[in-house]
Amino acid sequence: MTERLMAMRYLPHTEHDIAAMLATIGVDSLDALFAHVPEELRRRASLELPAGKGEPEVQTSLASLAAMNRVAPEYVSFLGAGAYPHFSPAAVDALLQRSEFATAYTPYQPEVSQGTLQAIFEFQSLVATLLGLDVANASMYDGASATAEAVLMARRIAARRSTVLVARSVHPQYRQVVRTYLEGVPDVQIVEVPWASDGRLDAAALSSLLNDHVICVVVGYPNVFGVIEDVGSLSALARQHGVLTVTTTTEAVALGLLKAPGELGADIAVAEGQSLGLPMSYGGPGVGLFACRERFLRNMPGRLVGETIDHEGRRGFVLTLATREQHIRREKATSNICTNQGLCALGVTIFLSLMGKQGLRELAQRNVKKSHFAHDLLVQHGAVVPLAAPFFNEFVVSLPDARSRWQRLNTQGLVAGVVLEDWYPELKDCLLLCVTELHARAEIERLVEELKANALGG
Amino acid sequence: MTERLMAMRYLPHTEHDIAAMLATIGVDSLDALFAHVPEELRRRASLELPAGKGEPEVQTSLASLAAMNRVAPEYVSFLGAGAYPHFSPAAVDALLQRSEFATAYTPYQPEVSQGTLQAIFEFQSLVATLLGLDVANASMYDGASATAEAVLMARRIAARRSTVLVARSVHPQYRQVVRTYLEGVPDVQIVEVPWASDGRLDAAALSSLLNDHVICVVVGYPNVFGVIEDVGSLSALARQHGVLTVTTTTEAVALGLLKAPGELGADIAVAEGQSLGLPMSYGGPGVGLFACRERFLRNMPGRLVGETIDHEGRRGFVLTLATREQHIRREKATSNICTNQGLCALGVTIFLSLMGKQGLRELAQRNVKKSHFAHDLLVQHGAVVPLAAPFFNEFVVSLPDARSRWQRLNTQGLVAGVVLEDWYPELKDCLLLCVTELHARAEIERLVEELKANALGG
Amino acid sequence: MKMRKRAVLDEPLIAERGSPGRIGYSLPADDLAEYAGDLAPELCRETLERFPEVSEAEVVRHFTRLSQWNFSAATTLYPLGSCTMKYNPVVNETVARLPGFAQLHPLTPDEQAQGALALLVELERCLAEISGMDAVSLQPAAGAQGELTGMKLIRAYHQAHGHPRTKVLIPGSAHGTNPASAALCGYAVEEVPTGSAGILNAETVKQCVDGEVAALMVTNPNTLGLFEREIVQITEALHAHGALVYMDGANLNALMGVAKPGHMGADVIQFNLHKTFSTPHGGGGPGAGPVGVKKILEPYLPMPRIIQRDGLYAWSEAFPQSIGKIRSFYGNFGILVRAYAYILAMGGDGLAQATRMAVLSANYLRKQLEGTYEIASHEPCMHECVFSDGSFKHTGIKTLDIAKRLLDYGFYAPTIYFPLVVSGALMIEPTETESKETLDEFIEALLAIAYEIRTSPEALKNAPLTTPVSRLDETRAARHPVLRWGTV
Amino acid sequence: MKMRKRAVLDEPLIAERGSPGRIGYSLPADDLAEYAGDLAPELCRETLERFPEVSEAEVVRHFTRLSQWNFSAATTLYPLGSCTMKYNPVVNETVARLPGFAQLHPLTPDEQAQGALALLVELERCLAEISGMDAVSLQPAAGAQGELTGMKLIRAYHQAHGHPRTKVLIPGSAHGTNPASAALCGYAVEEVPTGSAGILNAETVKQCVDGEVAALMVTNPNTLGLFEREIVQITEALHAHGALVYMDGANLNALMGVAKPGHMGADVIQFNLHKTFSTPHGGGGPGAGPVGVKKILEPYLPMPRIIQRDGLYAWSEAFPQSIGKIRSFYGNFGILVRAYAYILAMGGDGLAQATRMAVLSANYLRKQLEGTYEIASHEPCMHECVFSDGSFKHTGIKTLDIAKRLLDYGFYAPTIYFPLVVSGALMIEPTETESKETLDEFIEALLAIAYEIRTSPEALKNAPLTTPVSRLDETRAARHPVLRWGTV
Ligand SMILES: Cc1ncc(COP(=O)(O)O)c(C=O)c1O
Ligand SMILES: Cc1ncc(COP(=O)(O)O)c(C=O)c1O
Repeated sequence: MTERLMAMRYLPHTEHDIAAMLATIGVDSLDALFAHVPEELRRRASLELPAGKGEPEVQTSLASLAAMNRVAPEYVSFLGAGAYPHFSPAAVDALLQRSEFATAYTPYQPEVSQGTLQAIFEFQSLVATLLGLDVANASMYDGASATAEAVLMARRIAARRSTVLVARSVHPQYRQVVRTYLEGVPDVQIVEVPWASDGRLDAAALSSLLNDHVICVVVGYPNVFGVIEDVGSLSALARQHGVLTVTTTTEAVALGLLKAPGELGADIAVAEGQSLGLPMSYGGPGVGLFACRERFLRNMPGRLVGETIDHEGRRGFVLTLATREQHIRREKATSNICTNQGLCALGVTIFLSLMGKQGLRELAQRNVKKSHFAHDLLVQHGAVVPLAAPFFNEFVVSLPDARSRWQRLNTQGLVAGVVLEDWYPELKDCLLLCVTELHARAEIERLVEELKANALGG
Repeated sequence: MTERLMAMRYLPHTEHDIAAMLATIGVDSLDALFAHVPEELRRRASLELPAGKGEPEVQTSLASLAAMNRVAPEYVSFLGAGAYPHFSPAAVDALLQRSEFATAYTPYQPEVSQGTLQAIFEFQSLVATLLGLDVANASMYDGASATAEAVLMARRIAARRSTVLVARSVHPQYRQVVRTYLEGVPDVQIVEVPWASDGRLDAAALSSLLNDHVICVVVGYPNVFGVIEDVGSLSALARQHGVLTVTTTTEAVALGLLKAPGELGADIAVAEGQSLGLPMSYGGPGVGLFACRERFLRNMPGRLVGETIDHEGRRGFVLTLATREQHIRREKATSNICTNQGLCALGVTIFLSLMGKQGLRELAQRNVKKSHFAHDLLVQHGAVVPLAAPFFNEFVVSLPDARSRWQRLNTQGLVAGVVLEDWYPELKDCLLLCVTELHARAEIERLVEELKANALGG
Repeated sequence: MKMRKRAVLDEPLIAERGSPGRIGYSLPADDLAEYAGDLAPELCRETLERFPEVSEAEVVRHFTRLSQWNFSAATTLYPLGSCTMKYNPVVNETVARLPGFAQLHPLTPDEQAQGALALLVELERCLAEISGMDAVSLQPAAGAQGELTGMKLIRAYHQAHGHPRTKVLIPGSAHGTNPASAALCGYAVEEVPTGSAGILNAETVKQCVDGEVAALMVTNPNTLGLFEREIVQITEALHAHGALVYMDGANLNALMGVAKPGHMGADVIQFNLHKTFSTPHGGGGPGAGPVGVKKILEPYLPMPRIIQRDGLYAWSEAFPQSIGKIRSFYGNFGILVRAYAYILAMGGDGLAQATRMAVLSANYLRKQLEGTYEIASHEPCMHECVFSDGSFKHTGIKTLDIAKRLLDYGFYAPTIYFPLVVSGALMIEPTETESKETLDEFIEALLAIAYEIRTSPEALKNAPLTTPVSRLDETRAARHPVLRWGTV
Repeated sequence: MKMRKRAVLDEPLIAERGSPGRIGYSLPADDLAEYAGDLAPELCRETLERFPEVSEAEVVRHFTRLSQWNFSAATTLYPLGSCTMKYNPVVNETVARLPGFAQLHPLTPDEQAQGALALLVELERCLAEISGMDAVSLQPAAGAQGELTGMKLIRAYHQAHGHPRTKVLIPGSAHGTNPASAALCGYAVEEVPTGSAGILNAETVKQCVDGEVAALMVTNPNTLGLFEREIVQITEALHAHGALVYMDGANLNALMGVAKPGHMGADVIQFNLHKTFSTPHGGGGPGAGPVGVKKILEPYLPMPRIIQRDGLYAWSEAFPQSIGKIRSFYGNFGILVRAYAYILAMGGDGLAQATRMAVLSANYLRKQLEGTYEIASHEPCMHECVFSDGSFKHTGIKTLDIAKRLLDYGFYAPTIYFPLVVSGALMIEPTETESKETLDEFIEALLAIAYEIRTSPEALKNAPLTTPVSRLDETRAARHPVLRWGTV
């Protein structure tokens, strides 16, 4: 403590302050404050970590790590599959840096948290509209855990049922997370539903699996192949058996154009919100969007903000229906979630406000256009596209020796999407390509050219 | 107007709004609003500029221009001479981005501008201390024009005198700006004072030039060679003739360690504040610091903030002594300055608050240490350093064929300072090297190695 | 009372701003002008009802105004107990936004993401060292997800040893996420009684353990801010029955360099990076809740994990016993970057000093206030101190009133009514980044409020008086939930 | 009246915060530990008296709190006439901070700074096109320095033609910087009377011109927001006497795509990039004040200028007739980057539309208010409209009272008491980036205030009521100037 710590800039206590405070407390050393901690613990507690660094070194250390990662524009990538490169206006991040938003916490004191609360209310409103359902919550961790929470919620609603049907075309990581969340929950089994040859859910298979024991059917919208599922038909089918429909969306931009899940009969709809203004950030933080029909409200997980009035009758916003939550209901809560993804939800709110009614749709259309251009060009050059169903901004292409060709391109600074075999052994030699508004025509043409040179021709 | 403009995101008027507003005004077209503008002007007014771009393209266009410029750390440079690479904590820029600071203007309405006003008051206080004088103003454009304003102010004070002595070792651009500002001012002449062999002002020459016609003597502190002038002696000399002493500082970090100009007898002291937390930004914006003795207050140029109280007796701050300024005094104003460098002054205030009493001194010491290490290492390897006087973080080194050697290193991504001959023909084969806390030892050693390989040896 | 009023405009909902046809966006130029790819109309929605139609300026102004209605750690002391609202260094925000981190796609081939992988490996190592655990997974997105992960690990462990067991022991002072997480894993929750001093008694715990107990979930220091002195005996008691110990690490800010959970017998612990490691709380998140485990639990950690292969870091799923995934990809990476930057800045000694200053500050507050407010326990406190409503209950003033009144004094309120085991709890956590002067001002405010309770209680009942809105009708909000703006 | 109060803490001076020995900084690691370079003690100061000793957190909180005391264009309509407080796009801030711009040393060899040079050349071209001038210098740091530069050019021109001349004509409505700049060049200032409609009369001007007149300084549209209809005849009158015309371009926001100063006979004009071209005003700066000139003045432009050499851009000082330098290096480069980004975003059509919307908005305001407030001129207005105190003078209410009352309504005040030629002027410039709804709210406020003048004038006299401080004693500040914190 006598030699100066680098970290001092974050620690305001001067030696004089410390002495004065110790005197007030009535002990004669800092160590005395820890006297009640067993000595054998204290003896071994020293931290073998490097000495603290000044800010200049922190910056250079992190900058050199960052520089070891390859990102656009130098490095061209057609990766999607759960994380999407999209443009986000500079205003989004600038507003997220407002420290009144960034350094506040859960708005327990609404009178001095109206900024956060009103913004969440707006988030709920936008998400509910986007998903076409009555109520949305104030965010889940991500699309995957939101899917798991949706399934758990469905189970609470259909408490006596036992089977969860999950489309095999739901993002494999989402399925893994659902599986993890459900493990240990008594009397539930998960059954996968195959896809049909066009890439959509196999309706016949679904029909044969539906019965009175089924809790819900979970389907990707679009699914992991970018394919636009026929949610309307399958939710109708499900409803015949009293089965709930849950949709899960990895690419939320699609919802700016596609019919809303709720409109198509989904009872619960979730999505990953990263596409809506947030950087990919190696997979997180993003934000889970979650909405459902009003009648399921009290079974919903997560935080909710509601409108009310103050003593003078002015509109204001508060956390509400907290009796569902862990801090009140503890083991009977609808979820264990506490800290959620507030600032990311705010980012989505700002992004959607900027894009607005017209911009979000136009953005989605541009994604359709760019990806379909790539698709058509590949087909034109003889590529095989195994799935014929309509898609949003991702599609599957099949080519001989896909993995080694993918690897070769990779060394040339071009990532030709995801090698699907890693996730779906049955999809050997298939690549999943994602094309967004950020891909220049020339990049798409290069991709086609390279794949052709590498494969299509021979 | 029917086809959509890219710029629409900044222009809120919808067609409907426009129609409604025109109807209120009582005209039937936008053109009608300009009917009183002579038609022959309107006919030729169309703008031959490219169509507007979306934000993504604005970003990529600017990013590709930025990428054409070579900056640290890839590119090692020992350039100083009026702009200095220093570390600035991330907090400085983050706070400058607070839009309440950035998008306000001159605090004409103090009741809703206390943030700006208190910060300027703090700036004035810090600058006055740094320069060791009684009062500082709320910023000038830069160090050069502040020097010119100081000379003009001295002339107002010594109205019947006519000669301005300027050390030839004052930064040449500062001397040029002084000359430009003084051109046209009746009955003033500028005389340059040479430097002595050690790099300091030639005291004998000064003595011989001082007389009752002299308004002031302007000296760099440190001067353009990084040399620490003996301001105490020369101000004493000047005072004997009733001549004012003006110091001008390009490297304000030096003032964290050196005796303050005011302490040494300067009557007016100015500086460029860029070093104190602001990026070099290809030379601007920086900020001119300006301070003087209290008795000259009413002759001061620029804006001043003063403390006062409100109706309830609470402390508050206002613009004050505006009767010196152009908006009140017009052609009799002490300066024509209006918009100044407010946000840069705020940046300096934040930087100095973070560095504080101890940090600024330590930073200055580190600059001394690093530059003296470089100096000593060069000398050790046989370099000739023509000026023997103490220096801060810049020094002159002389070596055969300096320019072509400098050019060779330049192609290797290393800028070996400034080729002084461009500014001082008499300093053939001299380089001005600047070394700050940001130069790693290895970079200094590389410089010495390269200069040696290139020159010192033979 | 130091207070200034100021005009803050009413700001309507963003949907109440704007005008049809107005826009605030732009897209990249369309370089496929002649190509007309579109989806079949029957796949497409009609409209985005009541989505905003506003200019960029309106959006900026809207959210800037809203932001000003918040109190935050950047504007005032935010002594929210259990939440560790320490200063969030600005530089962490800068480095997290470096394009090499922020723009990195999670499926980038490993060779092209070595910087990110190295950072994660380093952070795992640091957290293991700080906690005394053997291995770390960074995947959980927040503390509660860390708890869930931890309990899944415990379940997997017991399962692998033949029987998942059925019960989890949790003290009543525990955070709500503990029982919720245990229940989510299918465990029955059984409350262990806390001793009269506010800490667990090893003897009591021993009596609760049997072969059906999968684990004890224990928070140390607990939510009264007290160090569980008998922790070693307690964990031994659990281990003796083959049960494991989950330690809630949300209060790690009290332990760095003082005592390591790994040495206390914890088998798994979660870290709340948004508390101990200075990442901003974001008005509710995002956080990050890595888990640290002992060797026995390592085989079950979430996938993928980072291994070394041919001198490079690589993601691997070759962990057959893994519980699987708890979240997509690898966790809240952007938060992990910030936490790592913080650890670099602090260093080992700095972290230890942070803990010491946090504990010093809490003890100082406690000492200055305990003559006026009733302390919840007479045990020495660690990084936070908890008061009950004992000293003012008879006056009709509630803890809530004190909290609201503090807002008028310009401070955010402490955590209130938690932990549940304390009547009308006021739970104050100053953290190490608040200066003594600020603590003194806060003490002064609490003493002034105590005086007001005696002399002008109505000031508390009507508080807050200086905020953008006055007390809000929470009952109304819950009774007639309005959870989104109207659709017409 | 829409208003909310909120608690804003008193925030002391930064020197009143902190504690001796506390720090908020760090330096790069010292890699010369064994080397001991230092200056002789007699060169060094003792201390930095009353410099702050505060932690990083204290600095962040201090300035965050201070910021919240400001109204700004990002938080409210800021209709400050003559200042063009338009929306400042966020992306401009981003691009100005790109390391290739922000970290670029001004003496970087030209070959290594081609991006910066290309940007400057492009910006010069854009400004020339917008203004109809032949050449542009970007060096001046603000409008007033642009004026000074322009007048120096005019002086150099006359000097080169044998005689610098002695007088400059300036209308009484001109901004104070005009006479101040002319005087700084050694010119006597002669006021040209404005016609009764508020614009200059060519005949009147003609009568003032003689062989000693170096130039007319004219603002168009002038500070009453009126287009100088006779501008062509006026400039011809000057030119007929060999005199030149300086046009103050601060009001260029009214002219883009509508009329070019170059076609009006202006010989030199300054651009206020912080007005017309959306760079933020920064609480008083920095701005940028480039000058555009006709061919005849080009030889005198400040040095250095950019030339092309071997296919590269290069700085050159080979301009023997140049007036020299007006500022170090090349001007406020960072501001120039922002302005260029703005021009790219707007394009030619966007700029023209901006002008049209700015003028539309001013005319709309004028129309809605002119029944209640007395308009200063009945000429059609351009981008701003000016009212006098004629309609309320008899009530004892002053323009200042209205300005203060507007603050309570949540708007910044218009420019007041300028131009001097209008009694108690209220000069309102809405700019094109404010929505019709915001203009309507502002109109409503001004109408409500007019009603208050009649019904409850004391509300105005006591205004503002909702601000962090109430009306401040400006006389006291000027009488006993306290311009820095105490040194003990
Ligand atoms: C003691 C304790 N445990 C667990 C948690 C849950 O952490 P999180 O909110 O990150 O999910 C919290 C946080 O509020 C806590 O205070
Ligand atoms: C009409 C007019 N001319 C000149 C100026 C001076 O410009 P600046 O403040 O940039 O020096 C102003 C600015 O306030 C102005 O409004």
